Amino acid sequence: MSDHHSDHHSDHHIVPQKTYLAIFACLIGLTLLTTGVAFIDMGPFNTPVALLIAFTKMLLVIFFFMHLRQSSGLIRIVLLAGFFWLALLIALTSSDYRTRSWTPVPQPWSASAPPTHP
Amino acid sequence: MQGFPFQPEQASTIARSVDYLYFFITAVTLFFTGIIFATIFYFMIRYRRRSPDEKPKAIEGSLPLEIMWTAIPTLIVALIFVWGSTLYFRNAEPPRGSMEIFVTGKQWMWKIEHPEGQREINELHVPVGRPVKLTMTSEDVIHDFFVPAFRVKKDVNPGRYTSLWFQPTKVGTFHLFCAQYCGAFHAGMIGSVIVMEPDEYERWLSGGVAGESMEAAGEKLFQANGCITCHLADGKGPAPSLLGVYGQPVHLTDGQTVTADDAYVRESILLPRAKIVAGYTPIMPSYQGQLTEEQIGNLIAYIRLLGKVQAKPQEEGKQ
Amino acid sequence: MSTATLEPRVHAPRNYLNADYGWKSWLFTLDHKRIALLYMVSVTFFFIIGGSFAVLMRIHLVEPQGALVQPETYNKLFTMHGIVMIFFFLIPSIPAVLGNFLVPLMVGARDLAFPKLNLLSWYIYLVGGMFTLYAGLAGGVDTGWTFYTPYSSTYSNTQVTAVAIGVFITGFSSILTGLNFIVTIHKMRAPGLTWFRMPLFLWAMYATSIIMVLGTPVLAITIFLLALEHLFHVGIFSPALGGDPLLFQHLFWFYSHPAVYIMILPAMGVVSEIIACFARKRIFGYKIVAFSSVAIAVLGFLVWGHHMFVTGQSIYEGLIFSLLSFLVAIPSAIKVFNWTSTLYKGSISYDAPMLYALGFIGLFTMGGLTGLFLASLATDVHLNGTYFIVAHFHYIMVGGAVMGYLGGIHFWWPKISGRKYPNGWAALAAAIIFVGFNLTFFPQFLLGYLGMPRRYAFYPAEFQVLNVMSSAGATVLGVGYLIPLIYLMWSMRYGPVAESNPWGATGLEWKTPSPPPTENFPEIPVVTEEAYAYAEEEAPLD
Amino acid sequence: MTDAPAQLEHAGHSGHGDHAHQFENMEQQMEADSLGIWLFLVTEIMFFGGVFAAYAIYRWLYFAAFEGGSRILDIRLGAANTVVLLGSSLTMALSVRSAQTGNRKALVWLLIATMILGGAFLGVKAYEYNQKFVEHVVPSLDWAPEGAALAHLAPGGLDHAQLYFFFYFAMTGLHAIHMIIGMGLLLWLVLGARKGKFTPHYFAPVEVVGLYWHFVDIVWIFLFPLLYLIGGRY
Repeated sequence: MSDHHSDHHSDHHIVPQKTYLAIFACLIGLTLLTTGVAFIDMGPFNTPVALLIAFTKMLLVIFFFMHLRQSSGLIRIVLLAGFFWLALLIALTSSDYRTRSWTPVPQPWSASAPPTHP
Repeated sequence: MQGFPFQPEQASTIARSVDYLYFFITAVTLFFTGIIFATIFYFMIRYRRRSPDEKPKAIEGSLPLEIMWTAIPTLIVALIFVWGSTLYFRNAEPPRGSMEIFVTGKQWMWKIEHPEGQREINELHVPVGRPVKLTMTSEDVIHDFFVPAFRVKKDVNPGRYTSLWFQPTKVGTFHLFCAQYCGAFHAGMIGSVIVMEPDEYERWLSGGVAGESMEAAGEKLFQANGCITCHLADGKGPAPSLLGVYGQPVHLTDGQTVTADDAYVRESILLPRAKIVAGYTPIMPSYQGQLTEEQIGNLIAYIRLLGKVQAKPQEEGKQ
Repeated sequence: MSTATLEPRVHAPRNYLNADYGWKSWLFTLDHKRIALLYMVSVTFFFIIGGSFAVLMRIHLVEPQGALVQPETYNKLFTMHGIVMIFFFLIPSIPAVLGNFLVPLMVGARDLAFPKLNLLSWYIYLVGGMFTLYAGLAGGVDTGWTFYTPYSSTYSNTQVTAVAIGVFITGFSSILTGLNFIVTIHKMRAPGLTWFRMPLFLWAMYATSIIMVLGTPVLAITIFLLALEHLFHVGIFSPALGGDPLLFQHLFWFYSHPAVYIMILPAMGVVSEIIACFARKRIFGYKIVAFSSVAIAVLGFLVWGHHMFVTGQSIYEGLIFSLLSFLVAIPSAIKVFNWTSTLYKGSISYDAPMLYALGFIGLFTMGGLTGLFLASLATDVHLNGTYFIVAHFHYIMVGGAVMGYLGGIHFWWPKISGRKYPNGWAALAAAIIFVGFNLTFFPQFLLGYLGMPRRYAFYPAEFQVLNVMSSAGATVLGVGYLIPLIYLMWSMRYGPVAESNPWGATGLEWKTPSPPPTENFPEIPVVTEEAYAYAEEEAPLD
Repeated sequence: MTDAPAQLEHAGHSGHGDHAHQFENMEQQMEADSLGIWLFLVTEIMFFGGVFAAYAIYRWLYFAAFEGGSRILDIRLGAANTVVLLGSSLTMALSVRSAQTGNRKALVWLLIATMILGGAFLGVKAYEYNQKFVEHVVPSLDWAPEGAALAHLAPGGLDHAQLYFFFYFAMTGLHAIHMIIGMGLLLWLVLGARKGKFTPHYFAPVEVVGLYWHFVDIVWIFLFPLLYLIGGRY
């Protein structure tokens, strides 16, 4: 009961219908955008742009449809913890794959061979 | 120290350095276990309950003490970390000029192939005093090549190469264990490493059932599997020449550069379309399932040999 | 520990045990205390199963060529021993038994936040357990509890799928328990019970729940993918199509390393309660001990790669994981120092729970310090995959977690059952377990250093002496575990009736009758003092 | 992962706004419900996270194969399905609002609309799955790509392409299972709403299912670019 005062009856705030419709329009717009830019060659940036758009869409859904905007700090921390741990999992796993090839290249057959790398 | 019955034999250069660290951590362990046990016993006796309604005064804690017993362990583990990592990194790279031996793990045996062509099963003969590098792969599940007397161990994975090296310091016969659980007869996947005097090793090499050398076997495979029809030596064939390629950087169609090491050559044989050399088309078929791990090892040995032949200056746009 | 022997006590006041009778009142109960007892019976059942596998293994290893069974059978024994003990005994033991019983009592609430979810989690646990038992009866499984691919996915033709389903299902029981505890501790604390007035057991359960909630889903999806791989050979974890077996190990250890902290953190919480009570002292450095639990839970997620130093993962990755593994040693060391200092100028009595707790500190210290050998890259290369590992994690999981569990059971038994057990027998059992444990597992450190690999059904003759010592110790340990089982069951009927606070402990759970009424407290208590307010006056440290 | 915690808790006591016995008051109960469902969603993040992590690694290792596999998917169907699912999220959000305002009729119809949109999504998904069998690009069960599919997949290596399609089926399959569970929960809400179970004082089940539904939507928001848009279509 100690956390009561911080998030007092926040869930009861009613969001106007207009807001939901506007957010929906944004989401549709972003979907069309991400589909559209997939047809443009942006070199290495296609993936980051697609993920950025997806991330924006996620934030819209979380903050407006899921009412995170009206939720308590505790719930925001819980959600952040989820994303943080997911990031840990992906980062510490993929760093293995990214650095495996850094290991010194096996040396050639015998000492008489010329030096292998600059 | 050698008489101590609870120490495995020290038979490689690595073993001695690892043992020093091992003894240091043992000392740390004994020291702290001793302190904790002694303190607890002392307090248990000194502050035993003398009357049922005793009410000791409260002690909140002590920041200086907390800082002290955070800092001291931190310093000790930092030392162990640096020490252990330095050794590990030193042991990760085989010294130049190591003798190379090819090891294949298979449920439940070790197949070993010397460059000169000697093959043995569950036995590894090496000369004393020379660094030996093992290139290892598995035909089925994960195994692990473990020689306690050398303090070396490495998983042997299917589908890729791992390597380890050691320099024996003692003549003798030592245990070779599989240390990664690999199925029903995991415990039977053991063998011995036989360290010999160099001249004795030479005699062993020349005697026995020497087959053809790995390179020679690889050359035969290179012809039999049709590699030679495209990978022409003069670089004018539909596939790049392999002269002087091994160990050198290779430029790919996607702009990346990779070094032609064992892993790259292996991948190029099994998954030829994964990395295409700049200026060539992906026409090579995959040899997945058509070559055994030993045959791939032989082919790599041959390609390494080709790598030592000086490439002709006009081919391979190398900066 | 069967509940069936509980008889109606006509003259006893109404409590959670005599509130209702009949099997329905137990199987459909929503009372956290009754669910805790359901869990106690089930984890004891699985402990006996897992323990008998261990006994068979130790008998088998008396002779170098194997004294008892075929190698295939031996492989199934250690696999089933690991799976049953880890997923069906150690992980649910303290959280689901003592946690379930105590969390609402300690926070001063009438129940957990979601009682139906709590009961559901027990049923989920049972269903998972049934799948695993089925797998055991239908031929067993021989992959090792680690399920390493491609052996488990492609080469093993034992009951991998059934066990995978069992472990997958049981995971959700653990998730639901953790979720329930987090919500309860956040939202249902009694008036006045601020975070820093909470008993350290609650802090430990909170930290444990974080791991359960964040880690277990990853195990679930990994086991799910493993089952798909096993059934369809899609190649995600096997090199046939370009999959990498090491990826399985990464995902598996992302949960399974923190899982060790699911076992040890609650035991640390139990030990904090016991030490404070039997030294009549507030825990030395309370806040630091509390925070170190959370630090262990968080750091525990960052060290999984130390299981993979010799697997061919990137050596730079190894470097990072080695460093992080050393870091997690520090909060553990801090806890040990603080517990020891709590004894200083205390009033120490040697009741049975205290003996278990002190045994825990000793064994955990040894288990923790031997972890240094395995966090250090160079020494781990030699020791990885040997009996040194086996000894190390048994010191943590058995010497640590099981000692903590038994200590907790002895400490709260009067509260749980309303009866007292014979203290002399309990002290004797604690001593036998401590000695038996060290006899069993200390020789395994030496075996490991000498180079004997784990999971060997037969072994070179030179290792026999130490193996026989270990097996001899195991019989002592086995006897040690049987004694409490007997006198605790005996005490339920014949033990003297316990008053509400037999140890003179602080904490809300001792302020309500033993056993507590169904609604826990006649009136929700108001907390006005710090945890462990044993003293009437304060003294400076000198 | 199949149940929404708070929901089960309150299935028993309907209509009236009374709090469950373990809580002191309704406010405490609502806060606990809310924290419970968000924690549950975090476990779902980690559950999907495992397969996303594996995907990320293989996509990096075998980019060409993943790019080729992506080309075989029908981007129009993927985009259309995204719109359908976002629409269902809108109707879900509006139904929570109707529950808050006490508009029972709107609540029932909006929940039904959400179910219809969810059903449409699953229908399109089923059609796409069927297409994969027609093209023989189902890993392990029916793997024999030919013609145009083969041309797309060959450059990246057929084995690695099979891995891509494994991820396609595993990820969309897990997502679809979550959708089906969500539809079941929606049906349960519709039945309750028709009986007038939910009032402006007690609508936690609607809110909880809503949060779950939005979460499933978010998973798809990421699956669409990760599976359909690899390497672009230029």
